[in-house]
Formats: sequence, structure tokens, C-alpha cells
Amino acid sequence: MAAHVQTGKNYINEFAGLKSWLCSLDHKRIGVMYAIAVGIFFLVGGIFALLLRTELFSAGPTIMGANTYNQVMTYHGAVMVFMVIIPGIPAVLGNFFLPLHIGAKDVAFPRLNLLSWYVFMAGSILAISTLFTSKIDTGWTFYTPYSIRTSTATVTMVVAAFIMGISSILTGLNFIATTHTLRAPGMTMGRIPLFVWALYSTSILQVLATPVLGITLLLLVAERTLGIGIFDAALGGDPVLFQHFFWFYSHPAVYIMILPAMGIISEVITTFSRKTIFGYTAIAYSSLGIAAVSFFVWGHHMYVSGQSEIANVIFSALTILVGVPTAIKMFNWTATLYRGSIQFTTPMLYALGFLFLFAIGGVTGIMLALIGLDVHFHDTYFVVAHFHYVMVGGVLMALMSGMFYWLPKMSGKMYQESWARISFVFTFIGFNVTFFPQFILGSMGMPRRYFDYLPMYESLNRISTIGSYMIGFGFVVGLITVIRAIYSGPPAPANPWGGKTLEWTVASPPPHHNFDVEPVITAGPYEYR
Amino acid sequence: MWWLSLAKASSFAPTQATKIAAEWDSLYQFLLVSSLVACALLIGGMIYFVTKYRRKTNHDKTPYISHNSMLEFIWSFVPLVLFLMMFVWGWSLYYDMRTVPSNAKEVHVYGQQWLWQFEYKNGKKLNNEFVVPVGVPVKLIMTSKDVLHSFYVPSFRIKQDVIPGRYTDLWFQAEKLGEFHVFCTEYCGLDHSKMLAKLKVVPLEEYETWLATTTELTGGPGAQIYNDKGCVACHSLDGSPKVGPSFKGAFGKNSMMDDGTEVKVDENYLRESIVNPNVKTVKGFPKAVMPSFQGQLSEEDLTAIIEFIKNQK
Amino acid sequence: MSTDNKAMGRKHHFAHHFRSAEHEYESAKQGIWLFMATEILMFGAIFAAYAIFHSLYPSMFAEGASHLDWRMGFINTCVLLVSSWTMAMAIQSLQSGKGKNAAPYLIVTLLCGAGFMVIKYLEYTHKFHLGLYPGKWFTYEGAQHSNLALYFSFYFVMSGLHGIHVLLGMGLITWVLIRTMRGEFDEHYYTPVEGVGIFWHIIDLIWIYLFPILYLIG
Amino acid sequence: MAYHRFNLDLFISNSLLNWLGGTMASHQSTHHVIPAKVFVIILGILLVLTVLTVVFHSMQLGSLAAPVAFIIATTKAVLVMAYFMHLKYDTTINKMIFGTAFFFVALLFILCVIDIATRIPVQSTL
Repeated sequence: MAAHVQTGKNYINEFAGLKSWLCSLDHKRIGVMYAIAVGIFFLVGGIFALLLRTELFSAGPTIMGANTYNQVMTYHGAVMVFMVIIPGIPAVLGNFFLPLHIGAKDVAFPRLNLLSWYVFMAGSILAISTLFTSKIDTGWTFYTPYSIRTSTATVTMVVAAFIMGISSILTGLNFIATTHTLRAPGMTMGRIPLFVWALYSTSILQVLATPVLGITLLLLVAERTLGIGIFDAALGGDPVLFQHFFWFYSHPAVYIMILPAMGIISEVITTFSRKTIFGYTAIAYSSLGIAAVSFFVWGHHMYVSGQSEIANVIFSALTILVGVPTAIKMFNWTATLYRGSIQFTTPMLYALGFLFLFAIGGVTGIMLALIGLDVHFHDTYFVVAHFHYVMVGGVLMALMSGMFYWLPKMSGKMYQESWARISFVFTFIGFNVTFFPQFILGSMGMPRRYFDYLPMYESLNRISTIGSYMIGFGFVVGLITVIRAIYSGPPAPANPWGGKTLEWTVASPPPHHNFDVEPVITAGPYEYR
Repeated sequence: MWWLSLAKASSFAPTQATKIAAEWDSLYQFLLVSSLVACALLIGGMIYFVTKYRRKTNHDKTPYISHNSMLEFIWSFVPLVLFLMMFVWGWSLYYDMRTVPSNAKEVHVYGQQWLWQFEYKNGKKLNNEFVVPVGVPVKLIMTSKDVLHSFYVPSFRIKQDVIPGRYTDLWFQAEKLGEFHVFCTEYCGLDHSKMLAKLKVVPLEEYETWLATTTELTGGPGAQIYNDKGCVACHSLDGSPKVGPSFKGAFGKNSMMDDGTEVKVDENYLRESIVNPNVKTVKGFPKAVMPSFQGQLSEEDLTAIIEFIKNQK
Repeated sequence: MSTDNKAMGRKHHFAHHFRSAEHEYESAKQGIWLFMATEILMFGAIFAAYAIFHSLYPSMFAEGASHLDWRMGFINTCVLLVSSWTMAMAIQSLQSGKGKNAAPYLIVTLLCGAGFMVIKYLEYTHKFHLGLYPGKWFTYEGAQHSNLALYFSFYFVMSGLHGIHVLLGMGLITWVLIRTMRGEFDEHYYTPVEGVGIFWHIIDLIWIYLFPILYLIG
Repeated sequence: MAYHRFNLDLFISNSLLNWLGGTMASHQSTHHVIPAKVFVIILGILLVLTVLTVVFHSMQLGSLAAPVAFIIATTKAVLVMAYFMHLKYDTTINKMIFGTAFFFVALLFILCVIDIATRIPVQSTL
């Protein structure tokens, strides 16, 4: 570390100019470019969310008509799922820290890594371009036969999703090869940090699940252009088969979203309790376990879709199995706090917020896994509340926690603690105010994707809309804090939090080639003695 | 059971109008209470640890506890057993939901874009509302005429998708009299949120007499087609525009198309708009939403419906 | 050790983030095999859909298959098998130091690929001539089953997607052929050729299953 | 003093994790080269099997036709994978990667068939 401290060279100022960024093969720069793209798309998705909630403030048309509402609802889902939360943690924080965590100079295929970014940008721009043509109103799930009949720009959006899928496959492929072959000497699979275990399981899901989405979307395009009739009942096809193929990808996709978040939580809770993780092997194995079992459970999205009763029962039993490893992880994190020395920095606050919200998301997930209950809850706001608790409460809280935890390392600047805490408080309270009433709305039977609702649901929807503004404010404050820190924050030391993983042994921001001398690993990642 | 009464206050599910709804509520309340207990343990434990083990100095020494096999086994095996118990209870409830009693009365349900149609065995048809006897099992045989819909009665805790090209069934036995909401819960396009229906539960005798009376719709055969073919879902008779323009006073007037041309509303314009609706669209109305009725309407049906539209002054 | 291609081509040096050429080769091979896994999954899903619909409409699928000319399919299978052999020989000759005759093998593979596409072109035009288009464009009269179009939807989607992959493979082989002729590969460095070779074998593998399922059983 | 201070609890996990790590870092010095003669034999077998497929088809086996054709196609596929794609002489990780792909395709097919085959058809009684 001493060598380049005198020269003041790091991955940001080693080369200058836009071209050096856009053609950079450095995994750290590609991570930063992903961060900018995902950040912008997160704002776009957030604006759609606020439009949505404002419309639902009161019964009857408030600020838009039914057609516009259906489009806003679809864009909120599609932008958030395909462009924010699937690439979010793996592409931003994963690209930046996977090589640093395993003591490597770069990912296995740097050129493929840059190609993934360009493919992702091409897909995203094509998806956003549908906003200016005839938009889409099919819901982010593109269920047939409606997605075949509607006259909106579904083909463009589906091709865009296909292209983003390719980017996701290439990232997953890159990370698996990196984890397998580029670990530093002595870094056995039993000594890699849990964030790397999480990314490894996520990459397995990305490589094995996304191709099936690819062929499903291609068939949907062929359905609209050639009318092939596989998913269209009018020609003898079976719409439920589309749901099978779609959810075969989309349930592993929700684990592509949550597993990296769990990896960050393992890192943050360990560092800020200054205590080794409790049950390293259990957490590593449950990441792999979740990745494996996630391929068996997709049928729980289709309990009332005309799926046979026997298949329903089988899928319900398998869904129960996937609940167990998740519960194990929650218990292990809580046990890590026991007799630790806990420091309430913002990353830790967000991580504790994750534990709180993901616990509620988890128990409601078990409720939805039981077929008897799901018949009433399916496609109501109970399901909307459940997946927002695990996605916003889980993945985005972990993304913010990871962002603040690694901002000193990525930018070399410290953020302002007070403003960051304000953003946490608003996000956390606003989140509960928005989505807890939706559990009640759901059990009262309010269906989802409704532009207009019966008057009896109005008061709870009002509370929910107010809450959504609080979340919006919280995330915007968080974003401003990050940007202000990057431009005018005080310089950050190499190891501001006392972390034990490898990225804290290099300077902040790290040099272009990561490690001056290749580290030799002799012990586990969390050695708090 | 004490926990039942505790949970009853906190469960916000709508009124229990069938025995299955009662069973459903007891499972839901059990899960509510056990979730409350689980969250209290987990989150309470977290808050307790976080407050008790706050960082005192910057050089705190923490014990090196890497794992505890017994504890880890317990908190893996116990949740598994608990979840499997809940799964079996959920399964038995689902079993009751899906076994249709043999003596059930049958009602046929047709879902189409933004309208529910009900048909009884004696040919009685009506839109967006239907009547069932209390205390008698009723079986719904459902299919869709265009895209996916889903028949959902919150007070009965029943839901089943309605799929084009295939029949799906659903059964219930209403125990309470009164009127209950029916929603469509599978996204089906523009007026997905307007696709509501009313389910009236009446005593058996009243149901029998209601079934026997055939209400004669005023306005001749055209009115019947206006209801059966679902025109009512998008075209109103009182002048208010819905998904499509209203029929009131439409005939004989010149109306502006969305491509700016002016067209006189006469027989062949109406005939063309029914058989091939996407050719001309009235200004201000969504394009390519109306399905084509090519081959669904016989010649005299077509003239009857055009006649019906003509005398909507 | 053929010295002349050393003089012509640059000596390959492994990338900075690898410890040795062997290390780079090993991770490159893993990357290639991971990509092959995604290809198998994509085609596997469409085969699964085919099998499901085959069991739903068995007689209609049999009628569909009767319209196909199995002789064309048979020739195409043999053409692809030979091209797989020449591809394997290209890599084998590079590995055993006889780098000079790698290029001819690659050229023969390209020609076989082109032959495959020509035969497929003839099949397609013959079907279009009869009106056996996929899905809603289906204008063939005299079909015993009303939804025969569904069979031809599967036929054109599966063989079309496979055809696109053959074209992609031929593009990759051309790229590798140019680099071979520039003498960039020898017995120590031939990873791109092996990668393209494995991709070509996957295409052949998929056609090995496509031929009996589409043309014979139906 | 690089002794191993970090003890993994379950013994099995330690050996499996390190085995997983071990295979990946193994360095073969020279790559196995298959003699040209073997390739010619493999090509011959493949062509013969293709002819066999057509012969069996023309024998009108009826319900047996599909399994027979599938078995022949699978043997041809295995031959191509083992020899032409060098999978026979490749590291175990690459074999595992390629094997899991087939496993998950089979999983998708089986669970879809479980649903479609066990649907109880409902008829309209109008």
C-alpha cells in the first residue's frame, strides 16, 4: 500500500477523460458506471411509484385515466425489476468488491464485463424508448393472451428485457469463473467472505434461470409477430404454460435479488458488531441451498391460475422447504449481535432495518406459501405488501447499507453521518407507513393493479400514499448525501470501520491493480480476536 | 382458545359468509399470532442485543463464537416442523375448498373484457349480478371469451382464474343472506378495476321464484343482444362515454374520427364498426380495444342490434 | 515447434490478472462451458414445450411430420456430423503442432455449414410454396387437423433458432479462421479455436436431437 | 505462524468446501490430445447411428419409436460430448457445469408435466 500512496494514483485518477471510463476494463470503473445507470433508473422507477400512489390517494380518477395508470403500473414494475433490482447489487457492488474480496486483480473476463455493461445499457435504453412510442400496459409479467392482444409496444419491451437478460447471464458467468479460478493463494472456498458466497449463489441462478426467460420472451415475440399459438388459447395453446415458463425464471430471479442483499447484511453486521459471524458454514450453505431449492418452487405464483390441485400441493410443500434456509440466516445474524460491540453507523442502521422488515416479509411469505391462505390472498394487496417488504425492505435497504458501508472505499471520501441517518429514519418509517396498511387492504380483499377501488378501501390507501412520499424523500436525501460526499466529503482512511476483509487492506480508493503484492490468506474472513 | 379471540380483533378479513371462510379465518389467525410471536422473539432479541452490547470503548474485546451446532440444529429443525404443520393445515383447508359436493346447483360464468355474464340451466342470462340460494352448495363453471380473468369473492375466500379455451370450476355454500362483492383479480386491461359483480344470497323459495320469472327486456331482440354480447360493458345508453361512445342519440349524427375525418353514423358505419371495429375509431376513445364480432352475430342479430342502437334517442 | 508462424504472428502473452497461461486457459474453458450450459437450457425449454404439445396433440404432430422430407433432414445431419469432425480435427492438428492444416479443416467446416443452410433454405422455400407457414400465416388447405399451424410454428421456431445459431457459428469460425491464417495459434495457445469448436459441437448436438424429433417421430 | 486458526464446525463441510476449491486450482501441465484415428472412428459410429435412426423409423415401431429414437440420439450426443468436445478428459468442474444444465431442463419439464397431466378437466353442462 505504501508504494502508490506517495504517487496519489488510484483507479479514479489513473486515467482521465470520458473515453478512459467508457472503454475501461477495470472492474471497479465498470462497477461505478453500473452504479450511475442503476441510480438513474431507480429514480425513474421511483417517480412511477409516486405517480402510482398519488393516483391511488382517493377512489376515482385523481391525476390520470385508467389507461395511463395501467402503463405507469407496468413501467414501475418493469423498470424496478429488470433495470434496478436484478442488476443492482451484483453489478454495482459485486463488480467492485468481488475481486477485492478474493484477492484478485480483476474479474476472469474483463472484456466480457465491459460488454455486459454495454448490453445492459442497450437493453435499458430500448426499454425506456417504449415510453415515447406506444408504451406498454401488460404488467411486468407479460401474461398471455393479453400481452398478445394489446396493441402497445410489447415486442420492443420484450426484446429489451431479452437483451438485459443476456447482460445478466454474462455477469453471472463472469462471477462464477472468477470465484472458481482467481482466488488468492490460501483463499479456499471455506475462507471467502460471505458476500462472495452470496454472489456465487446468485451467479448460479443467473446462469441457469435467465436462458429460460430468454426463450419465453422470444416465443412471446414470435407469438405476436407470427401468431404461433403456443401460449394463445385461440389457436390451441395454453396460457398457463407461459406462466410456468415465466415463473421458472422469475422465482429464481427474486432470489437473484435477495441473495446479494443477504451477503451485504452478513458483512455489515459482522463489521459493526466487531465480532466474527455466527455460523459461517450455515450461512454459506443456506445461500447455496436457497439457490438450489429456488428452482423447485415457482408454482406458488400459480395456485389459482388453473394449475392442477396435485401440482399446487407439491409446490406448496417445496415452498415451505425454501423458507427454512432463509429463517436460518435471520437467526445467525441475530446471534452475531450477541455479546458483540455494536456501533450505530448508518450502514448498521440500514442492516438492522433489513432484519426488522425482512422478518415481517418472511413470515408473510410463509402465510402465502400455504395454499389455503393464498386462495384469498392471491393477486391482492397482501401479496403487493409481502414482496415490497422483501424487495424494498430487504434488497433496497441492503443496497443503501452496502452503499454507505463501502462509499469510503469506492470514493475515498466519508459521507456525513447526520444526513445519512435522516435518510434512514425517513425511509424506514415511510416504508412501514406505506406498506403495512397494504397487508390490511389485502386481507380485506382489495385486488392489485386496480386503477379504481371501492370507497371502503380509501382511508388505508391515503395513509399508504403519504408513506410513499416519506420513502421518496428518504431515498432522495440518501442520494444527495452520497453525491455531496463524493464531491466535498473529507478524505476517508483505508479502514474506517475496522473491517477484516481484504478490501480494507488496500487504500481508499484502491489502486488500479488492487493489490501491490498478491495477498496470501492464512485464516477466515472475520478474524475478530 | 384464547389466542383465537385475541387474533379475531386484529384480522381484518371481510365478513365470514361461508363455513370455509370461518376455517380460513382460524388458520389465518393462528398464523397471525405465531408470526407475532416469531417477530417478537427475533426483533425483540435483536433490539435487546443491540442495546445491551452497545460499543463502550473503541477497543472492546468480543468473544470468538464461530458456531454452536446444537443451537443451529434446533433453529433449523423446529421451524421446519412448524412450517410443515402449517402446510398440512393449509392443505386440508385447500382440500375442502376444492372438493365440490355432488348436489351442487350449477351456474355458468363467462368472463370477458370488463363484464361478468351469468347463465342458469334454464337459459336465464344476466350481467354483473347473479342470485344464489342460502345454505345450498353452488358450483360455478367458468370460462373466458378473450383474455385471463379471475373470479374472486372476498367474503367467501374463494378465487379461481377464468381461462379462455378451457373451463375451470369453483364452489361455495353461502350461509349468510345479503349482497357480496365479486372482483376480477387477474389483470385484463383497461377497465380491469371496473369488472365488478354483485352476488345476492336469498332464501331458497325466493331463489326458486326469481329463477322462474323471465324478465322481458324492453326494446326488442336488440336489447337482449346488447346485454348478452357484452356491448353494455363499454357502450352506455344514458349518453355518458365509457370505454366506447354512448349509443344515446348517436344514430344519424356526424361524429369526428380520430384521424380527423367526419363520418355520418348510419347503418353501414354501424355494421362496419361491429364486424371490423379497428377501421374507424371515434376521436378521444382508445384504439384497437373493441373485439371483432365477425362470425359471432347472425344476419338478423346484426340488424336487431343496429335497430336497437337506432332507436336510442 | 513450427518456427515460421512464430515469426508471422505475435506470441500470445496471458492477461495480467492471471498467474500463468495454464491458469488463463482453465478459466477460459470454464467460461465457455458455462455459456454452453445456457445454450442447453434455452433449447431445452423449447424442447420441453415441444414434448408437452406432442403429448397434447399426438396425431396432429404425426400429420405435421409427414409433410417434412426426412431425406433432407438426413443429409443435413450427416453434413453437420462431418463438419463437427473437421472442426475437431482443426483443433487436434493445432494441439499436435501441425498448425498448417488447421486452416483447411476450418474452411471445410465453413463449407459444410453453408451447405447445411442451403439445404435448409430449399426446405423452407418448398414449405412456403405449399403454404405451410407458421401460426396465423398458415394458408395450406387439406390439413386433417384444424391446428396443424401449431406444428409448423414449432418447426419454424426450433429449426429457425437453430439456423440462426449455425449462422452465428459460421461467423465465429470465420473470425477464428482469419486469426489462424495470421498464425496466432500454436500448440501452446489455441483457446479461441477450442471455444468456437465447442460452440459448433453444441449446434451439432442440438440438431442430433432436432432431426429425429421433428422429422421422424413428429 | 500461518496455522489454521479458523475451525469449521461440520467436518464434512470443510472437506467438501476445500475439495470444491481444490479441483478448480489443479494445474494439468499438458492438455490431453486425442489421436486423429479416434476421431475418424467416432465419426463413423455417428454416421452409422444416424442411418440406424432412419432404419428404425421406417420399421414403423409405433409407440416404441419415440424412446428408440431418443436413445440413439442420446448415444450420439454422448459421443460428440465425450470426444469431439473433449469432455471426457476435462476437469470435473466443467463436467458438473454441463451436467447441471440438463438436470434443470429435466426439472422444468417434469414439474410442468406434473401440472398438465394431473389437471381434472371440467365440462360445461349447458
